[in-house]
Amino acid sequence: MKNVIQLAHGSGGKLSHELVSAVIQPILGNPVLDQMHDAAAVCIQNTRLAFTTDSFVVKPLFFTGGDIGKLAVCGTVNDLAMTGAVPLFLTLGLIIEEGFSLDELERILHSMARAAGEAGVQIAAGDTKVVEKGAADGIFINTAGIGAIMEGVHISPLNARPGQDIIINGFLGEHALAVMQDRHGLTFPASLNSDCAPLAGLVKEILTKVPEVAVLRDPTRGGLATALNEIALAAKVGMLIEEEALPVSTEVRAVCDILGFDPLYLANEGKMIVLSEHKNTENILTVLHNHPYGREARVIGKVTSQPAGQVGLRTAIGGIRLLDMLTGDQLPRIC
Amino acid sequence: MKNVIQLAHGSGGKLSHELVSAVIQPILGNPVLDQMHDAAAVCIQNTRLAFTTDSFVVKPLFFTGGDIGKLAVCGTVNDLAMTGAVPLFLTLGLIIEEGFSLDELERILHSMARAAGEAGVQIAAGDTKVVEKGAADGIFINTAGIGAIMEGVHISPLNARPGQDIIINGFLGEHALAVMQDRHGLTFPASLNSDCAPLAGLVKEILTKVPEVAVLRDPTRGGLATALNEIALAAKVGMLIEEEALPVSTEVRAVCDILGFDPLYLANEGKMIVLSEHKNTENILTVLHNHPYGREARVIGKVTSQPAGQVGLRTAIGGIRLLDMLTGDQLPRIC
Amino acid sequence: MQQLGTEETQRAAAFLAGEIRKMATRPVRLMEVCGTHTVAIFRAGIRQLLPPAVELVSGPGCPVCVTANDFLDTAIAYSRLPGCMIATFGDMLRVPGSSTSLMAAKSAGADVRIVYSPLDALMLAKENRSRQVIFLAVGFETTAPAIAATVQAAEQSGVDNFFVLTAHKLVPPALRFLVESRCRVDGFLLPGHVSSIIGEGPYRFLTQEYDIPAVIAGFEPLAILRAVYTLVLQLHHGECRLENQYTAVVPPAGNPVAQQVLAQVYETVSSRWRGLGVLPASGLTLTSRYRRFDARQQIPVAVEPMRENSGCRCGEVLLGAITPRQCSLFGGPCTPESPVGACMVSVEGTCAAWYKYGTGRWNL
Amino acid sequence: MQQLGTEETQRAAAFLAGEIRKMATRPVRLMEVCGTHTVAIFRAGIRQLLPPAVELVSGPGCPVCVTANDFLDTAIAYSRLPGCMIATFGDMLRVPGSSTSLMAAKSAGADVRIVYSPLDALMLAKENRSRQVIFLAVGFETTAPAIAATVQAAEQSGVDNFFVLTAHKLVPPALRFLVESRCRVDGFLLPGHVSSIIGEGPYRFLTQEYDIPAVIAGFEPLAILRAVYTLVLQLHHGECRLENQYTAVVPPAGNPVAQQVLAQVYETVSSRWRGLGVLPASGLTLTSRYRRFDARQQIPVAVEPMRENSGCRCGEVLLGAITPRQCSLFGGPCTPESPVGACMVSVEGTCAAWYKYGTGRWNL
Amino acid sequence: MCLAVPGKIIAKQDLLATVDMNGITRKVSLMLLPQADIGTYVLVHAGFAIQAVDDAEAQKTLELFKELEGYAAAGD
Amino acid sequence: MCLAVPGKIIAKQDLLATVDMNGITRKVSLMLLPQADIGTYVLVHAGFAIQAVDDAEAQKTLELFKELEGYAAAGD
Ligand code: SF4
Ligand code: SF4
Ligand SMILES: [Mg+2]
Ligand SMILES: [Mg+2]
Ligand SMILES: [Mg+2]
Ligand SMILES: [Mg+2]
Ligand SMILES: [Mg+2]
Ligand SMILES: [Mg+2]
Ligand SMILES: [Mg+2]
Ligand SMILES: [Mg+2]
Ligand SMILES: [Mg+2]
Ligand SMILES: [Mg+2]
Repeated sequence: MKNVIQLAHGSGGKLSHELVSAVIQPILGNPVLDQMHDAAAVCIQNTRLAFTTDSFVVKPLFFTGGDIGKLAVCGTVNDLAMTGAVPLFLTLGLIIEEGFSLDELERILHSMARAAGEAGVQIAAGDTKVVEKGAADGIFINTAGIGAIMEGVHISPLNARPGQDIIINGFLGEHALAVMQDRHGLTFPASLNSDCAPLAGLVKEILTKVPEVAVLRDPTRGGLATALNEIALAAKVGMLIEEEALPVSTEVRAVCDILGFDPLYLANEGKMIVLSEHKNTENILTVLHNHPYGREARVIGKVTSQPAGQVGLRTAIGGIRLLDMLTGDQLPRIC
Repeated sequence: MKNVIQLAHGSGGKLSHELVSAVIQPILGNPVLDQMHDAAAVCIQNTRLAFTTDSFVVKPLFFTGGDIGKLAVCGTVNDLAMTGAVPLFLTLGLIIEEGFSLDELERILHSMARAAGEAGVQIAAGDTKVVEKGAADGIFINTAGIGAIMEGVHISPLNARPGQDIIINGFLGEHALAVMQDRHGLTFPASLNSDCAPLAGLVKEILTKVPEVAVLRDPTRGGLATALNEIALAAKVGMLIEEEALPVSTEVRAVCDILGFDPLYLANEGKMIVLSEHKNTENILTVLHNHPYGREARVIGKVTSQPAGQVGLRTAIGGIRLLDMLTGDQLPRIC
Repeated sequence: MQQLGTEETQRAAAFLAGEIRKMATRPVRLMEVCGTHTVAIFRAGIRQLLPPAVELVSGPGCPVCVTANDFLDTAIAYSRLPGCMIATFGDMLRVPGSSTSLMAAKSAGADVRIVYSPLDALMLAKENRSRQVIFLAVGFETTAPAIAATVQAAEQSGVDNFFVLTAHKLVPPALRFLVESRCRVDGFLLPGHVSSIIGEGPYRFLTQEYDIPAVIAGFEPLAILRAVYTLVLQLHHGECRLENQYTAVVPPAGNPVAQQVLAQVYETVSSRWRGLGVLPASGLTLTSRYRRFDARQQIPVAVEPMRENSGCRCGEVLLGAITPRQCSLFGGPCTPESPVGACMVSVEGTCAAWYKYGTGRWNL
Repeated sequence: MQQLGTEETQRAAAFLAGEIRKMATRPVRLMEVCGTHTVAIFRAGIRQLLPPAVELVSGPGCPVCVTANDFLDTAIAYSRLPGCMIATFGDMLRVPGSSTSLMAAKSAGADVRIVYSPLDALMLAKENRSRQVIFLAVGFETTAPAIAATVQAAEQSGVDNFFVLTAHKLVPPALRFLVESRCRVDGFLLPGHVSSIIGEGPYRFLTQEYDIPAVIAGFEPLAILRAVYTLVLQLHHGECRLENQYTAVVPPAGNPVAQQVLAQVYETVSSRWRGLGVLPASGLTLTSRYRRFDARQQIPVAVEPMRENSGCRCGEVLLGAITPRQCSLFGGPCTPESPVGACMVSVEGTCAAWYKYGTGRWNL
Repeated sequence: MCLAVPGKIIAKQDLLATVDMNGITRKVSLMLLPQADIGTYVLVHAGFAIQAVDDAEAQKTLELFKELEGYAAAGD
Repeated sequence: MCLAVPGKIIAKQDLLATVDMNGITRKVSLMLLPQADIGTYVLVHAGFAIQAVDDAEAQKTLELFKELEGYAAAGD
């Protein structure tokens, strides 16, 4: 009875207060959270702001390389960073199924605290709802975030221009497969971890050195192919990607071969696409290669003028074909 | 197959894009949402900001006087307003169960659009997750919001001081009972509606006339009693509430008598507590009485110095007793 | 129906309180037997209007509080049986048994439904024919006839998956136990709604055998204050009468139809009261005719051995022998959020009322 | 196992493409029968390396595409039966039947599980003894032995709640139908993995009876290019041979154990192919010995009348008679997000491959 | 001990009455009070009418309180 | 038509093998290839080993491609 979340934890009464003061505050607390105001008053003068949200419903909750808590921080931090913002504050919305383990909740919150620490963000406000057994699947997490956009930085998918280099910071598809661990009887090697990471520090370093970066985007759900298409569509440019340049690990390749997946459509949680003029590429790669989240960074292609709104892939044997957006979820297949 | 949300609507691929562009954008769209950036860039120079979040898991989704969509906007707008902020932008996080009716989703989104329009806020960014059948109960909604705190306004529960008047803007407990419609075989009269309403406009009017208001709070989950206790605890003051002054409708009283509830612990979604020096009371009441959400406003008690951190209630027959926080949810009872 | 205005009420209350104060020349202990009276007294702040000499103590009149752990343990065991659904009044959900509560069992996946009426539980049985629906039949004479009538309705409609788990309690035997125990009670506020079923007769022994004045009272603050006034007045004048001040719903003979239904479906048995032990002829069980609705008889289940929470003094509290404040756990380890004994669970529980309405932990 | 480096691969590909170009003096139509070849060709951009005279057309080699609506309708009907659980390869989920898909049925609450192996479906049956687990037995000669072996395993372990709903298809009868139809095919790329089971023999009629060269090929881009080169070379020199270029996993006799299991569990029946109609001896059904695992025989279900999607030209696409671009619905009303015909559903479907990899809607 | 509220019978079919309790209505069984008719007030507990409310007696109680209040007002 | 990947048998018990496919392992049935032994490569499809991979033949194909590549390099 004591080690599970009860309905009363979310009823706004004393148990809710206890949950906040005895569990959430000691782990995530900071001067802003501790105000316990209806809404956190965050004052950032003279600053352009980025503001975003994401809900996290990943199963399993814990996977190699991360958990739903780390993901909930990194996801929103990265979305902020992708606009050239320095993430500052997050809100945290928990929807918890009656009977959920308090231990697991604490583990998740600890993980959020660590990720928030690394990303330099504070949880500024929160909300907990508990729903009846069977009305949710364990826990769902929403985070919203605000950040201050760096001075002189103007990131937008609309900035994609022909001639720009397309850079990725590392291996593809690892998050999607890490959360698929042990499904379909497959056993993955220990080396296959989610890439889940907060990229805010890395982005800040890049933008400090090269403020004129044109586009940033994190290829999460839908994968690299979808993210590239989104940019191409928005900016009405084409792209040409070199298949041989794409960083895909042997393990990811192997799972894809077995289940019939394409790694270019698999979700990443610690990856970003950088578009910038070719003259900046060396500077950007230097920063990337000196950062733990950019060691495997490389140029994977170029922005072209044609065909507008579409992405081409030059294959290993030299053919060029369309690289389309994801349609539906990838399902494991045998044919 | 076409009129239900499918897994692919949340996969980040084309159907997700379609959902956004064909359903969400036409209803909630605005220049900020239409950017379709990783995070909305909201620039509010020289302004103190309020930032908050709430998740909404109400069942039934539609009730007399509102629905989950209206609630999701009003809840966060009101939380912003309670800090003396003018709410500006919301984020919207949808967690939808596979198989959920698209019609109902649209109904909900329309309702959000209406409420957002009335409250003067824009949906600045959003996220949709779809979970497997059985992994959620229809739809859960998270909203986060930012607002600019009005100049010269410094609202905080810490501002509660002995001698201040305690004002409520209308009848208590209506939201909680409206969402309980038809449970336990009870049939409510048409006059019993949720009080769900965005209070931002009303708050702005009050603060324009009386910027020195000390405390605002919306007595939502946990009801009036819990909200008052939170303030008393935070500011280390006492309070004395007059039972006879508490606005409780005959219908709410009747349901409470039948099910053994106390209206002071029932959730409200269009109510606020205003604490201010007695000299401002007339001005505040004048604004309230001229506003549709304040017609039944009245003074319900006073801040006292003792007993610090506790709230007293002077009963109809003249006794004074403790008015405690809510413990657990109120359950219908027969004894 | 007509009602008194606020100011009229206040003036009437002030008058009664004033009269009581005038007569309170020596300490008197009055017991409100009924938990609904207890709550009304605390909610209305009646204690604060009384002089220190007039002490109100609470009796064993909260059906949740007097229900012993073994009943809860059995209900929880049933809730965990595959195929079983528990239907219960909301009151029972949070009550701790020997090691857990129905609420916790529900959180862990048991199918526990809150109903407002036993007829709603019967409806659940009709809608879930493949399940065994077990209704927790708690309550005093007010509630027992409703459940008895529901059992008869189940029989008439041929429902074979509806069961009751009985723990009914009877008020007069508890009163007799009380007055024979060593706790001094100078006067009784008798439960208005129990009386509306059983009438005045069963209380006569209080005045006739034990010389204790008693008043059948309603639940409005003013009605309670009037009853207190009447008791103080009788004691002041050395009188001893059974007075019925709730004549609007308590005819002298009670409700004969309800009494008849009760006698058809139930028979009297000895019963375990929390803290008081087993009292003879103080409970109800199904007569042999209705035995097929008896969960205990029809659905075998293994129940954990009963353990009482050590340190809890519910028994003494229920007898009015001590006030909750005299229990060392009160307000510390034992609070409504984390109750040790049943008296801290129910809104009607004496310890809960003391805690919630501040007596013993708050003074203006 | 050793592999070729990127640059070596590119040079080898360039060499083969160059040779093909040199020989492409007259138009040739080569058909890759296997959907996995189709996808590999599109993914690797092989078409873009070939001269316009060398046309690659796709055959009926995607088991999802050739499955007729009545099978899907039956599966969906089963999925809605209380107590039934459908286990299926992921491929089948999105395929439209007459009025809906399994995915939609799942969204509406049907219990549909995706498995990687038929043995996983058998495991589901063991873990859910109160359910009837129906495995959708689709696939060509590669997949059918695995399912046949699973049925034998079910028999051995005494599982009585595991069933298969068969829609297997056989490749050689379809090839014979093809070459006898009016569509011109100058050479065949034969399916490497089907061949690893059935061996070389069943294809001999192509060269011997119809004078059409054929190559059993692997799935690496270079292997496909080599097979195309070989076919073009044969045609250029007026030769006609069956060549096995996938000897690493295709022995001339195939897999005799698999063939035996297949013969024990299944027998040949005529079968409906989407768009092609019913072809004699082109499908498999359970032999009488294993009939108790046959869902159709054991579990009665009402199935809606089959309707074909009007306007869909899947049949002609599967015969190589038209390219998807020639279907007026392609890319308009029919896209992978909202497929009209099955060829637009499966990743291996010809229409889907054309759409996804851009042929017919994209040119750099 | 036992929450019960008065309500007015506004409809009745066999032993099932619709009772209006200050604007809230509910189906209530008359199995324990079979003689109750439309228009009368009954005491409702757990979905059953358990007693009829005696109007005259209720009025008497009210009069008594008014009387007391009168004493108090006079005493002021 | 039929996705199948090669993998190496790294353990075997009766007709159940553990197969390593480029670092990913899975239990694979040998019902269709009962003679396959630890250390050999097999082609895996739908949880079954459906063929043995003939190393020598695989090597031959590789050699052929190298040869072609040689022609191309020479032709440059
Ligand atoms: S305070 Fe708690 S432990 Fe003490 S008597 Fe009351 S219920 Fe029992
Ligand atoms: S494009 Fe669509 S409708 Fe046309 S043949 Fe292909 S699957 Fe059928
Ligand atoms: Mg976002
Ligand atoms: Mg994810
Ligand atoms: Mg994101
Ligand atoms: Mg993103
Ligand atoms: Mg909240
Ligand atoms: Mg909030
Ligand atoms: Mg609510
Ligand atoms: Mg709120
Ligand atoms: Mg609030
Ligand atoms: Mg998102």
